[in-house]
Amino acid sequence: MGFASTLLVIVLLLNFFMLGASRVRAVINGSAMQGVVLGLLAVSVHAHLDLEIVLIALVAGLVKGLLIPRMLMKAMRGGAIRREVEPLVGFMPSLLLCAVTTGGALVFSSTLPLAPQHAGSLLVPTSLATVLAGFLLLITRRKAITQVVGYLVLENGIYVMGLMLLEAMPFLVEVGVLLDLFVAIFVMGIIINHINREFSSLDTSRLTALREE
Amino acid sequence: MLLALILVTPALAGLAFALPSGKDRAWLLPLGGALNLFLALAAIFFDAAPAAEGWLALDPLGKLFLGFGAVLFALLSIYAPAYLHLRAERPNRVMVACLLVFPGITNAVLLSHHLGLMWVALEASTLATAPMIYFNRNARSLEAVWKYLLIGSVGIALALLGSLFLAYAELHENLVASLRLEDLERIAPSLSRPWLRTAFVLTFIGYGTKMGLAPMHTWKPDAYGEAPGLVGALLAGSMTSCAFLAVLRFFHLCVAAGEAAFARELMVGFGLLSMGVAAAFMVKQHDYKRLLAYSSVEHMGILVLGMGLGGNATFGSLLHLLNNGMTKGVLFLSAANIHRAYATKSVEETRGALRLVPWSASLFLLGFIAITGSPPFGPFVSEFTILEVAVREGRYVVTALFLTFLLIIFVGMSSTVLSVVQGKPPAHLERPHRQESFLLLAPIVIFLACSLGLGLYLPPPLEALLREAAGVGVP
Amino acid sequence: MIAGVLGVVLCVVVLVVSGLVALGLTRKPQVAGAVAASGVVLGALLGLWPTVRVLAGGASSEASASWSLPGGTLAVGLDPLTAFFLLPMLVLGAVAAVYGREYLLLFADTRRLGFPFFGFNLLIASMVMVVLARNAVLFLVAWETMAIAAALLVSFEHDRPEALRAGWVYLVVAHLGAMCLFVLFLLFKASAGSFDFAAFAQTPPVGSAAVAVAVLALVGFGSKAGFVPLHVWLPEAHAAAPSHVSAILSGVLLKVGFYGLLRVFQLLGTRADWWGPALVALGISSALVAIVVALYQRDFKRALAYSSIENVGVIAVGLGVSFWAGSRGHPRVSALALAGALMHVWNHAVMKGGMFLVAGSVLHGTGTRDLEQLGGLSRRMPVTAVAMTVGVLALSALPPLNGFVSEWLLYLSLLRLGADGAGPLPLLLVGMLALVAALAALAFVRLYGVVLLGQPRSDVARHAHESSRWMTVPMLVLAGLCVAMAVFPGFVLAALDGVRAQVGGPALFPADQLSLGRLGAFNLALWAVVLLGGRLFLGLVVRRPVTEDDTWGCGYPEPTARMQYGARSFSELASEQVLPAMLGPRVTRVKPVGLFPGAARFSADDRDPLTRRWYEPAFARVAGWLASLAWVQRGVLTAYLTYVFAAVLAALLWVSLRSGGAP
Amino acid sequence: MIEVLHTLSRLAMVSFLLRLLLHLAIAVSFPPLLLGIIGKVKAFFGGRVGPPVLQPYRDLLRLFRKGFVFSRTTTWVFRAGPVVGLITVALAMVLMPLGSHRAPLAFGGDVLVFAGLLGLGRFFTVAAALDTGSSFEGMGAAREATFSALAEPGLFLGLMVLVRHATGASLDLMLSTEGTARAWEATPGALVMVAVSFFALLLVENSRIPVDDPATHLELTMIHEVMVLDHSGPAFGLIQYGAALKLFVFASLVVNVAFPVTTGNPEADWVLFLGAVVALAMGVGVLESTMARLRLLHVPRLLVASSILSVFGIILGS
Repeated sequence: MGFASTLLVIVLLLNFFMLGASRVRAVINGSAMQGVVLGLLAVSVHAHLDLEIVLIALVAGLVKGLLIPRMLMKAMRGGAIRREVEPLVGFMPSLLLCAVTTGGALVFSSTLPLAPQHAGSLLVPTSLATVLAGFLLLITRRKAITQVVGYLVLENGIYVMGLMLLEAMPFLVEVGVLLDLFVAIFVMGIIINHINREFSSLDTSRLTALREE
Repeated sequence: MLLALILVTPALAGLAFALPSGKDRAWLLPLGGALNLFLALAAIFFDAAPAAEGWLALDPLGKLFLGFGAVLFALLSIYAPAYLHLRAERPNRVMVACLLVFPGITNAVLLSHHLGLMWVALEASTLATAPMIYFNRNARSLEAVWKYLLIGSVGIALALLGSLFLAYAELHENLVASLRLEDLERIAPSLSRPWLRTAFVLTFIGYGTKMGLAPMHTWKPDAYGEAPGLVGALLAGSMTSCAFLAVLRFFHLCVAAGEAAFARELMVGFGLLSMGVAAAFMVKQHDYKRLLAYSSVEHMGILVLGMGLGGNATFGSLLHLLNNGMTKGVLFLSAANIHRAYATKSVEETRGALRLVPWSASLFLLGFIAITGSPPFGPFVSEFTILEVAVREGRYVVTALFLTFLLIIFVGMSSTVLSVVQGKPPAHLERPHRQESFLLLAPIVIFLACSLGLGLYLPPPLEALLREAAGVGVP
Repeated sequence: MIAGVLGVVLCVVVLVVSGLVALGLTRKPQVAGAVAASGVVLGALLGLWPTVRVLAGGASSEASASWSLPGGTLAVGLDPLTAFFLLPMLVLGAVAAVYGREYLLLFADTRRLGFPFFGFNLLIASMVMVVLARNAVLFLVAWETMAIAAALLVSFEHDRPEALRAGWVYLVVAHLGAMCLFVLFLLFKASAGSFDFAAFAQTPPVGSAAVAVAVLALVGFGSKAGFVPLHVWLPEAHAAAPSHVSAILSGVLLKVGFYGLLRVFQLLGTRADWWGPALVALGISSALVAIVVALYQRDFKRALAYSSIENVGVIAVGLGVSFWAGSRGHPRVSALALAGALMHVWNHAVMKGGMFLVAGSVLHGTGTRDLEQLGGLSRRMPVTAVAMTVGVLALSALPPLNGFVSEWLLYLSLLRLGADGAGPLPLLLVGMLALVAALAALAFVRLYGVVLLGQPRSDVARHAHESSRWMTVPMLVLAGLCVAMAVFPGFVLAALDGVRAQVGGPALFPADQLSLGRLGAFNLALWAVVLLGGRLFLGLVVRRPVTEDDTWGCGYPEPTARMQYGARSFSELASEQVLPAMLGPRVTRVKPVGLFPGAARFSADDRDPLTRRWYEPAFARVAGWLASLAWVQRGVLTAYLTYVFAAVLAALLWVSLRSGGAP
Repeated sequence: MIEVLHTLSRLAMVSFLLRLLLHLAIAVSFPPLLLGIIGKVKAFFGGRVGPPVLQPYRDLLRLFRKGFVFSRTTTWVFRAGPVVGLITVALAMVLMPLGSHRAPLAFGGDVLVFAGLLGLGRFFTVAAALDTGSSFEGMGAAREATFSALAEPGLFLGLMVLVRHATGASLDLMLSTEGTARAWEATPGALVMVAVSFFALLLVENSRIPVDDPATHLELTMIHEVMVLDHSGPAFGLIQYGAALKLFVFASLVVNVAFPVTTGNPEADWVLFLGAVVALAMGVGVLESTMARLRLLHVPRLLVASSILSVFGIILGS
């Protein structure tokens, strides 16, 4: 279990990294790294490896670690942005917030009873903390791409939760989930493209025409 | 047969993608609508057997939602070619394809007895509807679709997390972790309570986002406001009902697990909050399509409120789903006709529609009367049924809030609707400049007839189905 | 003819079917109008027979059929209470339909008439259904259909902003009332377990639920009847609606509110002590406020509408006094007051219905309802003038007309109460009622003088023309009914006996019956004497030399029509100097001052004082609060996502707190 | 035996008819005298000789011999005004007991008919004034209608006091000498209030000072007189006579309340009653001579005060 726990801590640290990074490229890279770590996690948390698990680990690592980051990189270059200038909430405060939510996740998950085989595992707190970190990215960033990364991180958190249920979940559903994720981000990518063309910017704070007066 | 329900219209979508002519393509829609309706009715009447190893099955709840969705889609598909003809300047390849995929996906949601599959289908429905919202291809619709997609995806992600929690609730008790409804319902009483509760909260908020419950409703006015009226009706009627069914599936598990009380409180709370928020934004609303969106928020609130009250209100809530869907059909489509005649959604510039487009305006007016719960239209019956339970159970605060919100909504909506429908049209639009064609009106009239019919006479087979689905007998 | 309740149901069917046919014939307004109007007349004839039979002491009848709607049964019934309200509906409905056909056809060139014809038939049909219904769901369906049909008829001329607004205000108040009724019937249901009135009567709510029911009835039905402060829809609606619809609104629809009250009180069974005083308080305040406001209205029909509120108030006072006196052991007083209230329901239907038809005729003849534009019409519209004379006298509660008879009963009840020594407070009521009646006379002599007498104040009045026979005959029919009901009050009283018994009031004492008969005879004699006196005087005029000249202008040689006392000047003394300013018009004066005065200006705002002072500011404030919530939806996606985030956190927190620590 | 009874009843009938005739004759012929008396008293105070007491009769006869002048503006309403005005007052008179002499016509609730008749008369007088289209007459009509509307509560409130001790709700029973005497015994305070209130009513309804000045020549300050400016000849005669009759009716009302004395002898009662009425008329004359007309806007205060007096009366009387 030691290896798995280390990986989980890495996942948590990457959350902080992404929230603290100002370069969009770094954020995307962080998410890519998280994706790869998650792929490794899938293999490491399970005692008996069977084909399905390996396959899913492979697909997940590929989609989250390679495919999606590449797509986002492309969109970023299209939008010609490098930095998250003036996030809605500054980097330090968002790091602090992340610390608070991570702590909260730890507390909350301690109230949830675990099955014997998962006793002592960091899976649940990591999952919740990553979900919350994804939320924080979504809430505190202006650039469309960073927000997509936020969504990706949120999904990563959920994936961590899913790892505890790999045996329980039918293969088809797992693949479906990953496919949906991919298509969702693909569609978001298309829209980012359109936003870029329409507004000549990827700054979503300009998207406030639809509002109540 | 159930598989066919999921696959036939997407297959047509493939055909639509291949067809070169936009005009011919549009006519695939009524074909798809008719096929879908035929299949759905056949499945309902002949009690189609479960398919795909029991992942797809048709229970009473499914029958109700399936039939409703099929009727709704069929009527909208009649309207669609005439509407797309009006918008001939816009390429419709993606639009038609997505429209045709849509019933297949929603059928998958309604039929699936596996919560994972249901989730996948719901997420797919979000993705399939996004291009439809972006039909107008302008900055506003782009903004709308961006918000829709992001909020919707986040919501649905939460629902996934909730589903996983549910699975863990089984695992924790050393049960086989399965997300098949039949298994879950059987072992519900022995599920781990903390996990179950958290799972319900997460899925409720997640699918509630998709339904458009406050405070997760924020995408709704934007999406409904910027999408074509046709799409608005589809979202407000069909998509929300799918999300509602998803909520219901989890709710039923809570009930089976003996954890209904907290779930009910949550639903009553969110229901009232949705009504209140909708009420606040419907007063002095300047955009009549956004008005309809807030009305949809309100009625989603009523749906979960009814479920939360329980008992006969469950029946009322399911009936309200039908009534709301039919009436929203009237409202969105007639609003679309008015929108086309005036080329603006601003209430200030839209006056005297009765003069300009008398049929659509009359239908819009009647739709408004229906949706605000006035007899003799359907929504009255269902709202009254829900209210009855609130009064009988002595929940006077709920009753008072319910009625206060309804009144505020009535005041706000009536002043907007009346000033759109009545009055003097702007001078430059004095003459009726576009004939209201039969196909643009007939579906609206049928929607209204359904809404009125359900308010005057509830066919006994339908009532039986509703009661079966609600799990309540004749009171 | 079908006797019993089914006859009336058939009447409803005929009304709806003929209305639908008329709607289908929208493109042929002439035919549509004929179909719709003859449908109403036919329906009324079908319905009259069973109605009159029940009023004449025939047996009540009920019918019921199952209805596949949650809680609904198609239960209908015809008892004296129903028949009592049914009769004016049918009579006034038929008369107004004949009048309305001609009236609406004037608009044939500019408007589509299919809906107004259909809507009128639907309005009558739904009103009939309201009083027939013996099931709450059926009742509510009919009730709201009635409200919607009426609201849409009110906004018939919706390109006029005031008509649009009138329709909106009416809809809102009607909806508020309907919501009260929802809860009212649900409270009944909660104790009876069924929505059928028969079950309601078996196990009515008790305790605080019964109080709630009564209060809701007073608000819900009271808003329909037009009690102050829920009357605000009424003047707008009556003024904006086509005149035959105004006649129905005022003559019958307001009374349906009383039907509801009486029906609910009957279903509640035991009578609470506070109903009487509550009705009296509502009634007298409505009457006083309304008549003070009626006094300075510039719009002919609005003035009539305020008078309707006043009359509704008088009816409520009568009912209240009857309840109160009944519970305090004054059966004779109770009987008189009840008879007065019930008779006033009919009397007001006839006289105010007639007056609105007159107003329609004036509007038709001149094209305006603005009193300051009218004047001198009695020369050019002689038949309308006769009908208006009768109507005005009746509404002023003056002998020898029917309005006086019912108010006579009411005053007499209070006099008896005084004679029985019932304490000073109810007796002061007499003073207030006397003030109401006197102000009503003031208001109506003003209307009469300003519309019919003097010189025309505008070109439209100068070129007014009399309406056709299709419109004048209905007016004369109602005027004739006013006279007949004044001269034969005994017949009217006999017809009220069944409903009197059903409401649970004592019968009029023989001595009072005798007095009532004598009053009828006196009225007849008064007619005879006045007509004879008039004849003699005319004889004298013929025999004496008669010179025609201009009106003596007190030395001023060239008086013009503009110099006459107008509507506002006539009421200025009363409503701006004497009566409370709070209820008066808002007057803006810019007087010429200084050596080189600027432009002087004067304007008087005669809108409803409560609307102006309470409702508009309150609505504006609430709308302001709600508008200040706009920041919630200010278009910022991150904010929206924060809401979702917050909702998740709040819900999780709530779950863990609720289940005591661990979720 | 039966014949005797018949004869007796016939005798009773004849005597009844004779008494009725006398009653009506007095009621018809006496009123103009009151105007004469008031005029005389005012002349006395003004240090003039004044017209003879019987001058009003001569004026009436003269008017009835004249022809008519009608304004071109007017319609039948203008002609109906004086006729209805007189008829209603005359019928009101028929309902009014004169001292101990019973009213010729009485039925339960006729007291309300009394008020209604006065209202009807006023309605037509006002309508006739408006029919002329003159601004002056319109002004007078508005004032008359407004003030009498405000006077109405006073009348009814006073009646409420009286009905407390009456045996029935007819004017005849409420103002009967016995009934009023009983009331004086039971609640003298209340009766004083009512009597004063009714006296104020008399001044208002008959347009006397301090409410209105019947002798003024400035139209702008008039109420009643300006309203009848356009009437001429016999029509004006009817109005003048009606005014006298109305004064007499109200004087009877006040006297009935304030002076419920009977000797038991009908003839003596007539003398007593008419004497009281004449005294009241003289009182009015004195009042008119010593007081100035109130400002127009102060009149309502007088009216409200009279109502409030009756309210006190009710409170004292119950």
